[in-house]
Amino acid sequence: MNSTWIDLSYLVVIVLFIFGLKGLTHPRSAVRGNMLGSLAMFLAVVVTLFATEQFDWTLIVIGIAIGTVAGCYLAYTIQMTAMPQLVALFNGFGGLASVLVAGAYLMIVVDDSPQASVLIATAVSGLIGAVTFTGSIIAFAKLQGLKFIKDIRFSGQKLLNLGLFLAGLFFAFLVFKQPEHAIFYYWLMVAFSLGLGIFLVISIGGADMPVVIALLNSYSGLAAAATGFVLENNLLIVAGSLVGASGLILTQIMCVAMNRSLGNVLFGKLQPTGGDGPDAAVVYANVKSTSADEVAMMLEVASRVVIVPGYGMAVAQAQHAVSDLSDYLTEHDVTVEFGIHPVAGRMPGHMNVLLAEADIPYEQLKEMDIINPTFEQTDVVIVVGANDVVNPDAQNDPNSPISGMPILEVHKARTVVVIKRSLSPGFAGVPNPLFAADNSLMLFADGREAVVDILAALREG
Amino acid sequence: MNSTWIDLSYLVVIVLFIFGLKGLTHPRSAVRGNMLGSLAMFLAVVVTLFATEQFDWTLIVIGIAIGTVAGCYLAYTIQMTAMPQLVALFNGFGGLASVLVAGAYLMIVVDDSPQASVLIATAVSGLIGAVTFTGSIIAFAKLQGLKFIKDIRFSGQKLLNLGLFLAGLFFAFLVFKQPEHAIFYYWLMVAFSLGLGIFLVISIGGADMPVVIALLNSYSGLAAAATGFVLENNLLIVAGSLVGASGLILTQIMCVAMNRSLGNVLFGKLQPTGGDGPDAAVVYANVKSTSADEVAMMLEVASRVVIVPGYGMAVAQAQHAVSDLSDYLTEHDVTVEFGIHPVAGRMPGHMNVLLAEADIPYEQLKEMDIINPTFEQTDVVIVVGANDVVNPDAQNDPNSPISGMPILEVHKARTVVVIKRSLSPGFAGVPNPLFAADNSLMLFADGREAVVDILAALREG
Amino acid sequence: MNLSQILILAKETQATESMTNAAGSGSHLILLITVFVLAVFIGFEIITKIPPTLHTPLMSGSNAISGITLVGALLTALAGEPFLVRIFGTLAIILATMNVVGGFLVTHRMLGMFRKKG
Amino acid sequence: MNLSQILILAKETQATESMTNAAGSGSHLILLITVFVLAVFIGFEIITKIPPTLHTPLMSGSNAISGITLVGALLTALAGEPFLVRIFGTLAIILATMNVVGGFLVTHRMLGMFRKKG
Ligand SMILES: NC(=O)c1ccc[n+]([C@@H]2O[C@H](COP(=O)([O-])OP(=O)(O)OC[C@H]3O[C@@H](n4cnc5c(N)ncnc54)[C@H](OP(=O)(O)O)[C@@H]3O)[C@@H](O)[C@H]2O)c1
Ligand SMILES: NC(=O)c1ccc[n+]([C@@H]2O[C@H](COP(=O)([O-])OP(=O)(O)OC[C@H]3O[C@@H](n4cnc5c(N)ncnc54)[C@H](OP(=O)(O)O)[C@@H]3O)[C@@H](O)[C@H]2O)c1
Repeated sequence: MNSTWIDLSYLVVIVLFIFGLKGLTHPRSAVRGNMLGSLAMFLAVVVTLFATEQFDWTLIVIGIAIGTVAGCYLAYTIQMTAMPQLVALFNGFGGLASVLVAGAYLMIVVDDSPQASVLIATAVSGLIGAVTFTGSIIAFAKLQGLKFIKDIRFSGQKLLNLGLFLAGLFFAFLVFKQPEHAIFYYWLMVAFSLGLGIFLVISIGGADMPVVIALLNSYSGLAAAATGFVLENNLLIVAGSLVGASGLILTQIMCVAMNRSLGNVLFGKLQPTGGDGPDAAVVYANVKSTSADEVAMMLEVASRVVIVPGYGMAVAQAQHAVSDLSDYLTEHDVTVEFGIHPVAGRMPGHMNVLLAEADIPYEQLKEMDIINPTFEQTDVVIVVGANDVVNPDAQNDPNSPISGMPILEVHKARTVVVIKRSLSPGFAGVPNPLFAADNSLMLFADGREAVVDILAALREG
Repeated sequence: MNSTWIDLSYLVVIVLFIFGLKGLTHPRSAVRGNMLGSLAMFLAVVVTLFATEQFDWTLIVIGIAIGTVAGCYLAYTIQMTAMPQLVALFNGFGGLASVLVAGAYLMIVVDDSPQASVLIATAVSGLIGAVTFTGSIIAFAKLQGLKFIKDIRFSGQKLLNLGLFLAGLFFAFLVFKQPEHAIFYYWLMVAFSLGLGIFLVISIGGADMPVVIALLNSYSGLAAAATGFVLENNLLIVAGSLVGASGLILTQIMCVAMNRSLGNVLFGKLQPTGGDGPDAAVVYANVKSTSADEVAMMLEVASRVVIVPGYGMAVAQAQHAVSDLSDYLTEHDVTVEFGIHPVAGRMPGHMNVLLAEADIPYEQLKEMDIINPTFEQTDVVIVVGANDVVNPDAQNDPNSPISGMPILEVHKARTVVVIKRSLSPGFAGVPNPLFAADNSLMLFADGREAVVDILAALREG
Repeated sequence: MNLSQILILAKETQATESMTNAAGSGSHLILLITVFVLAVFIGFEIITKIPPTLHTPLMSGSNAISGITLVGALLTALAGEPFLVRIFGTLAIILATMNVVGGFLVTHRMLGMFRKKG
Repeated sequence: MNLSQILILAKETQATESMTNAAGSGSHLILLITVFVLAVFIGFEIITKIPPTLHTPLMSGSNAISGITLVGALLTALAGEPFLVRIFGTLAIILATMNVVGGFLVTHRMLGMFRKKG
């Protein structure tokens, strides 16, 4: 195949990727956008394969076959709640692929005194790729709740990280400075970077993983872009930088929604409960609990109900039960809306995905800024497994670790029913005065069971 | 200066241009955006000059000096109403510059058997540049109302245009095909393209000029981008394509707002009045006229007033008078808002610029979609020199030439006062049944004088 | 062949030499960097328009795109004579293919949920 | 020096040759075209965000940017020995400078009107 045609095809692929991403800007065009993206990728692979006339394709075909089967298997068997760890896993694979490609390319060109820029790009690609790989794997293990991985923290950890980073940089520099030993230094650099990825992520709390994953996603894009500089291939550069930008912006959005800086997520710790924060025992002195029957009675006389889902709904897989409840209420002339906090759950847009899975109409989902002014006119708010995103301390207590985080102001409603299993704290580890408020009632139960019980009580009564 | 540094500086310039353009997306950052853009241009010029160590700068300095003085003079003496023609003029200059640069470059490289792509780019740059030049000059002359330019239409005009275009293309092809005579063919091609620019624009009605100017603006960007391909300079390519995209989108926006296709603007004619449209005499049978005093009395008892400016306000330079009236009414507890139609006037955003010149607060300017639902609660609408944009036939009469154009629905207000000098039609040349509606009153006068009179009457009364 | 090469032919005239100097984008590398910078801008412009509802699909979808390393892996596997190069290349192909195929499929699954109600 | 040139040195191995073939962006021209395409995308993304109020300043401002031909004119004027080339170059400089200076200034004047009330 003529090289000009390859170049032009790659340009077409670039354009398709951009249109694919543009498709994702609207729910209506998102499916098409994603298909455009995969079409583009397919085209890129086909063009690349046809670029070489005679070659032993066995290994390549085997590789693609294995990858496809494994990818399909993972994509179709995964639970929707396990999405974060799956993304992390894929991400890690991408990173490792970058490491291998850059390493292999180095072997090919090292004897032909490659250009400085190529050597630098190779080192960058290997460094970022390696950090992405181990970082993502650790993130995966944490989210999957694998037992052998705990939040490991020890003094001097930051120093260790710094040391690993500097060592990685140093050998990257040697790759470029002493090209005759480039291969040796390259793998040494990779080794240190692998270590860096582990120790960077291992100390970060499991609940902060989504931010880490978005950031690593950005890294894997940058690694691909760096590989593009290695191969002087503009397709890799463009696709990689699109992903790099996307990951950075998502990271940024999550940090803003949690009112924390990226540095704080990566290196800081949240204050442990009871430190100088309020004491849980004091806060929870006046908690009133309720039953499914009682909640059903309240709902029967309500005219406006808002449901606020949180991470607990995902854990309990309560979305279908919630959807049934919402349908029942709507049929009985109750206005039902959902209040969606941007960081409810553990992924940006987590609640939207779950509720969409349960067929809840798009129009009923309201963003924070839209729903907040309506709580004062709301008869009953049902909080299903949310905690931090409805904690009024974020507004009232300037010393709270989550101070400044925007919240759903459910405490302004006439009655708030909170469904959760205990008084244990959410991700941020702080007590929630909402649970003891005068207008609050706790329904201690698993999210799904509680909602099913309420619905049963409604149907009976 | 080292070539790498030049390249990097150009990259910085590119980034500055993009941030400059991004600045224009918000009124608050627009001034800074424009400054960033000019800073970028300055940097580009300085870097380019310092790229060569020893050279006779006399001509260059003279050229820049003359250009700067002339540019400043034009920019500071122009009336705000004459903005369209000034943009057209500058546009033409840019186009001619592209023609000259490509021509000169051809002379430099022609003996060294230049690459095909360079020859093609040169021809494209010359062709587009030449069309932009004469097209813009004609547009300028029309808008300036120069006597010797009329809407010239003759049968076979489309054929002539096609012929000129094909001839231009043919010689462009020869530039590339017979490089040994490239220079000769180049200028021949330019000659035909100059002709094409003239005859393309000369038949288009003066009122359609803004669309033409936006389109030519896009062309001048494309010409610059083509020059970039000639010189293999990515700065010119990026800056040129930014402008190309911008012009195309503006063209598109204007066409949509007028509910016409670009082809119709460029080649079609609006139906002449009286053809199969309604007859003016019939439409205007029941027109009621009013006086400034009467309008003042109505305003005294009004609680909500909307002012709808149009091209006539620009002609009469009535914006300051309108601003005074609005201030007076606001001080006397009348709610005053302005209804801004996207194609009121003769430039996109024309009314916004004029009203901003007269210090009318941004918040009082409402776009069409926002203001339309409020007309039913409006006591008095004052239409100042607008016509087509308030013509209800666009909604009611499917045979009207402006049928389908979205309008400001002033006819739904309790009373409509229309200030214009006569019953003569606006740009589209169709009668306006609004003027004869039961709730309409005509105030026949120059826009500025009428508003001044109303204000005087208010102050007295 | 690029400008600098053409102009080497025309080295006689001092004039064109100064031009080589300043024509910009003389080097391949700077063009690649330009492409990178422009793509980052496009990414930022587009991503900031994506509504929160679509953030999770965006995350997995863009993750799939980052599997573009697959193209690099193919190029390497195709190019590599040394045994190790082929092994690395094939491994990279497997990993990158999983990233690509899995990423796009899982995004499709997720988006399917949004569409059902439509 | 770019990939193709490096790889010419390594022509011995059939392997690397196939790589030259497929590495993409082998040619300068395709990179320039890529830059063009990406810039058009950026233009579209940004311009569609600009509110109608700012359309007239946008028109004159972007018009000023199109005066970037000035850089081309300078390069030509600096490069040109033949008399005609210098004349053309200087003329182009005058015209493009007017476009640039006038365009930015008039935009500034217009925007100043918006700011006053702020
Ligand atoms: N979405 C994102 O992108 C993202 C990213 C990073 C961090 N975060 C953080 O994650 C938090 C999200 O807030 P959130 O309010 O959604 O969750 P949360 O504050 O983590 O609280 C979740 C609550 O759900 C309850 N729960 C767990 N399993 C349950 C079950 N089976 N049935 C019923 N309840 C159950 C838990 O209480 P019990 O154990 O008593 O039942 C817990 O208090 C925020 O602090 C946010 O900053 C979010
Ligand atoms: N804005 C754009 O970007 C753009 C671009 C292309 C085309 N257009 C077209 O331009 C038209 C704009 O509509 P429009 O309603 O603003 O204007 P219009 O329909 O052109 O009507 C302007 C009216 O102003 C009156 N007028 C002129 N001088 C006056 C003066 N000194 N004092 C008072 N009145 C005066 C004229 O009537 P008298 O002569 O009786 O006074 C005329 O009827 C639309 O048809 C649109 O499609 C706009």
